[in-house]
Amino acid sequence: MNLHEYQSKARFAEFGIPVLPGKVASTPQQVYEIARELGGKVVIKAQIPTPNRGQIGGILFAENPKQAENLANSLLGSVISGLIIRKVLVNPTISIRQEIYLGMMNDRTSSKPMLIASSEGGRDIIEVARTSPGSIFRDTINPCIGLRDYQVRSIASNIDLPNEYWKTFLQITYSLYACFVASDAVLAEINPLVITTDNRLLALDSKLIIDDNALYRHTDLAEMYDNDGESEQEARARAAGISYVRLEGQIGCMANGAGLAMTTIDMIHLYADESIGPANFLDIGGGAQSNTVATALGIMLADPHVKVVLLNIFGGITRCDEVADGILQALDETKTTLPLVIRLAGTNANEARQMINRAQLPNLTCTASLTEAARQAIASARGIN
Amino acid sequence: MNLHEYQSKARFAEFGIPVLPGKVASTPQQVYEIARELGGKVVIKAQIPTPNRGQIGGILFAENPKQAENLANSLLGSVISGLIIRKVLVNPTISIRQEIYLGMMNDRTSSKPMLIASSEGGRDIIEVARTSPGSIFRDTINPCIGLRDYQVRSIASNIDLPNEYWKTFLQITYSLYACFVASDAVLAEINPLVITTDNRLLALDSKLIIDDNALYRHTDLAEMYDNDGESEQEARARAAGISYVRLEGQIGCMANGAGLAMTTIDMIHLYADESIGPANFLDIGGGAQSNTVATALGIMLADPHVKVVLLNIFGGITRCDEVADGILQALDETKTTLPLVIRLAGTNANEARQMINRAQLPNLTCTASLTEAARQAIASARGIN
Amino acid sequence: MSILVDNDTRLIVQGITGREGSFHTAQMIEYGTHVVGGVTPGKGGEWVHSKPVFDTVQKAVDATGANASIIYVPAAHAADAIYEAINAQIGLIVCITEGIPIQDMMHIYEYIQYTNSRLIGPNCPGLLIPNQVKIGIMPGYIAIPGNVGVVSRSGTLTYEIVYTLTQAGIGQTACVGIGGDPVIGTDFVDVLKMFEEDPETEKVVMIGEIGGRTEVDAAEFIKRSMTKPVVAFIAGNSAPAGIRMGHAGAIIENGTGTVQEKIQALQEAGVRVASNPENIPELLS
Amino acid sequence: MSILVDNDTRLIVQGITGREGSFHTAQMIEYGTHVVGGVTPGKGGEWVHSKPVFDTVQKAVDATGANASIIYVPAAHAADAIYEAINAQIGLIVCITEGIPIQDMMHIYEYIQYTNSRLIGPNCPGLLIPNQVKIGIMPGYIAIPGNVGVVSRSGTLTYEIVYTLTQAGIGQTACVGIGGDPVIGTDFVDVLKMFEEDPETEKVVMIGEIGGRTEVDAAEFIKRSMTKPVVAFIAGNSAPAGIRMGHAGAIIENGTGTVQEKIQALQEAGVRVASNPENIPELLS
Repeated sequence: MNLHEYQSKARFAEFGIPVLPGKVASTPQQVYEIARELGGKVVIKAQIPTPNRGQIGGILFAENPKQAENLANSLLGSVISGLIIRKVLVNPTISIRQEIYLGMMNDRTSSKPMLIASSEGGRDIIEVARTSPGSIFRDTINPCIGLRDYQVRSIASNIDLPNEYWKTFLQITYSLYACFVASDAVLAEINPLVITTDNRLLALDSKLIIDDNALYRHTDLAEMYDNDGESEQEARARAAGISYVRLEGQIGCMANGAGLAMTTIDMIHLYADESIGPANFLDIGGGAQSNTVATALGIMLADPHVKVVLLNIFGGITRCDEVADGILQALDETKTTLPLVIRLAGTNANEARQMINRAQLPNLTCTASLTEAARQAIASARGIN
Repeated sequence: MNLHEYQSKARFAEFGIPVLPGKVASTPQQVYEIARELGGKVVIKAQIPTPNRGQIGGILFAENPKQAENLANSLLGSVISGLIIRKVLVNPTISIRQEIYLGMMNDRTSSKPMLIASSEGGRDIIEVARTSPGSIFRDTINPCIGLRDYQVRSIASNIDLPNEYWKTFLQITYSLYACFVASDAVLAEINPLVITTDNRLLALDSKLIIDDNALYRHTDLAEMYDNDGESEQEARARAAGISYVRLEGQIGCMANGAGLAMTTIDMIHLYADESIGPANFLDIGGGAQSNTVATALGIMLADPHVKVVLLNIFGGITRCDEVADGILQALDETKTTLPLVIRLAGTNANEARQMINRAQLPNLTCTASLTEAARQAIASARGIN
Repeated sequence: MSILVDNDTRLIVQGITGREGSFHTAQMIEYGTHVVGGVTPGKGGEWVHSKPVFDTVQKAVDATGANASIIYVPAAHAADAIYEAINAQIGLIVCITEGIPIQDMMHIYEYIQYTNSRLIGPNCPGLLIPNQVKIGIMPGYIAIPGNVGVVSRSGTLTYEIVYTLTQAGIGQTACVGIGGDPVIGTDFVDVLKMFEEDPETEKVVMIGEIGGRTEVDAAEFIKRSMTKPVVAFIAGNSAPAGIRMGHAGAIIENGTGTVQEKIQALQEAGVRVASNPENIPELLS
Repeated sequence: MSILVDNDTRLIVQGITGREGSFHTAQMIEYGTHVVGGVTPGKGGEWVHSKPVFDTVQKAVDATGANASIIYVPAAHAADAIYEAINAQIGLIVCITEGIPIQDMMHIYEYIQYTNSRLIGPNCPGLLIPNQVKIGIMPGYIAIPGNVGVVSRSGTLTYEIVYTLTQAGIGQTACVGIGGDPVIGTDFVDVLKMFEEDPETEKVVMIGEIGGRTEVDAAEFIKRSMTKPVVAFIAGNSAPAGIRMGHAGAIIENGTGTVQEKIQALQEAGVRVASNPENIPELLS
């Protein structure tokens, strides 16, 4: 789960990381008030999870509260990188000497948290990794021991941080690590961490991504979830525990298991030309009951781009008869006439096929293999197009 | 550092361990007031670090506030196990179904924290270990992983704790472990942890001993230090960083290093009869400067039981000339005429011996070996006796 | 008997009284697995499918001589269950549970290195030795005995591919699901090594996914140390970058972990990579 | 060259710019120890006694090829210094620092088991190979080369006994102070094993204290595995139970750890136990 910048910033501050005294606003009037409080000259930052907001118009500078209000007026409600801006963070401007990158993430290769720093802060770290990889230094943290002073000093020495900032840098890095651990984060990032012209270290941007699997033990963080920008279908899927991602094509795809769901999509890409593609990724997960299947189908059918539906179920924990039950239930509710290509295999597949045949719905086709199912769905989509 | 029961109790409560709503008092009047607040019937517990207080008159029961005041009046200021009672804890009485022992300590054999529990609570655990060792169950905790649920459940199952208390027992054990770790404790003990007749689990006694080496990072705990019962000499030694323990004999002993100091005492016991013994254990530590030596000597000489002084210094980090300087300084201040047997070896021993010889003090004897020094001190003590 | 298990494997089921645990215990017993008991704290003394239930793993081990465990307990308690199994000296621990927080798994990963336990999973379907042993949730009928070893990060996709093999008359020595999470106890290289050393295994099928670099590590291992032919399929060829497709592990991170990169590495290691999983039988011949 | 060190031992000093670190660096160099540099964070680039100072242990290792380290940093930073040395793959780490919190040491103890580093100490005088190498704070002149190995939990008592041997003309192969804290990196058994295997060592002197059961473990090891004669002295014979005598380790806990118990165990293992340390030379002959 991504936190907004303003939420991450509040969390960072709780853990003792020095941040700017800015505030979040959702109306131009609020922006005006905050700018006045902060002394007039401010930075307005769109609260959307996109790197390099500065380059794409997501960060604007105002000389006075009135200008801040006007800029906020144009920013709020506008769309950047496909995301609607509903909130902005208003910060005072400061004078910067140097920008540093400081981040903590889970490293899959070592299966350990990793501390990452670069003397080149302020840009997307992936970009820095491409353009000046030599400026980036990493160290893995043994989860049994935690971060140690010498690791931070080593990083400070490597990024050529002047000696007089080491003590503060140590504190900030410890705070960041403590926040990372206590929040069950998968990423905690200060980019940039700046040295101001009056010799302070300050976190200018804050980013925190929480491990969804750990939200059960962080109700405070779970409550911060902001469904800004989430479609109704995505919200329904999330509520039902279904993995659902909208794509560009016409074939609504549903499968049980992420690997199988990806493979189903891959099959469409493999056998279709460029004009035909999957409308979504949808994984009903393991052991889904009929109502989950019905919900999933309902979500897909609510998408007007969907012209054909492809269901690929390999029963294991999931029972095919439960799936068939869900399919029939959803079709009964939606009365859809869209062609449905259904491929059922595994646990209780025979029972399921019998149930579907018994329903005698003209728009339903059962196929034996995945290849056949994909080809059939593509053919149907092409016929409709 | 030992915390008093009432201090440990407050700390336990902070970590979520259920405790009684009692309060600490240092006057009978306060006891009266607290007893009234608590509803009249109370237990009065002497705040001294002694096991089995109940058996030796340190825990008294009162039926009403007036009786509580009277009992407190006799208890406060009295001496139990050589310790003056300056404070009492006043608790409400409760009705008990079962007493359990629950403790956490550092186990030297495994070099890990150890969880200890017994179904036979309420008595000194060392006594329980002697009389019914089969009732005691232990499990070591890997410090890299921390306490795990299954360990607590296993202990609960072993001590035959009824199932309905497991959940609360789990919480209490976690709280105790968290308190143990967060306090840098060497011992955290609830004895007894009781099951009340109304089916609650409650910590009836609280004991917390803090690792002295870790006090630098626990200023809140360090401030709880109560020098009740500490003699002026012990307080002076503590302030100067000197290890000082009063013993029963006449020969004041001083050495650098705990092993050497113990050996010095052992030598006296080895060569003296029962009438002669060491007056104290005193270790000036490593690298002591002359003023520490002077302070140490001053502390010993202030003890009226001391008839002879034996100094055994093997210079390493500690320089013998610094020690000689400290000796001469102290003798100059105290003008003592007691016999001093001095054994100096190691770093700058020759210089030191020259300094002492130059001072031409009639009561000073330098010896070459430890055996000789011990024999000389014993002979002097015997001569005086 | 193939890899990971043998005739002395004695299995306990952690979470045996739960809905999933109980269901799959019956399935495993039916398949022929030597299930000797189960563990559910507080339910010691009960019986499930004629198997004794214990309060702790240690008690189960003491009473039954168990040396393998399968874990069906909910995510919030699964890490604890794994530690309990490790500390009771269980040699093979298979964790089916999905949704264990990654920080818990990083701790376990670090800890288990220094023990004699092997963890398979979490978030995996377990393992299947056709017609002999099943420790997990794979449907038994999808597999037949043979000489192909199957190792996979995926769940149902594994069934799909194993079933495809079976329908083509190609039997398996073992089917191992290693799990799709970013931190897992046993990875491709571990299992490939076992297949390479297993005298019964002649060929290997490896099923990967987008995200991480474990397939690239596998490719390096295959190039360096494997003599047996390997056929692979990598799911997620058409997944857009950065989009999380169900699995915590299936994220394309920092420009690495793409299917293209993995396929290239595998092909350079001499692996035949299928673009359609249903073509794997052809590539094996 | 005796135990623990050899001609390739290249030592760095952690905390070299401090008062103690600097003083003992000079002493060690004078004694012949191959000191190749030192570490003080933030003072990289300086020089102490003509040895280069580095910001981190890793940088010191990279520049000097150091494989041993001695730690003189204050207690609050000593645990960190030990971790730093371990993670820079230093093989021999000697920690002189006194007063490290026991919980820090328990973490280190657990962690170091799984590395290739050996820790001596903390709160110890270090080690001395007479006329060859000194890594620690033992006064050099107290020792002469010979064939007796000395191992001790104590500090100055060790000097006392080594000096007694020297004055009696009995030389030493090595003098090792393992430290008096309740949690230490290397214990009696570890060093006894080294002496047993060391061809130059013919006899061993062991110096123990009240508290803990490490001398009892040593007695068991001696009984089981040692062929060389051992003479012991145990300090604290007259210490009252429960009284803490300076050392964190010297507590008689729960009725165990008494000197009597230790002496008995050692005598049963065939060890000659001295009641006066000045009698040790006689017992060795």
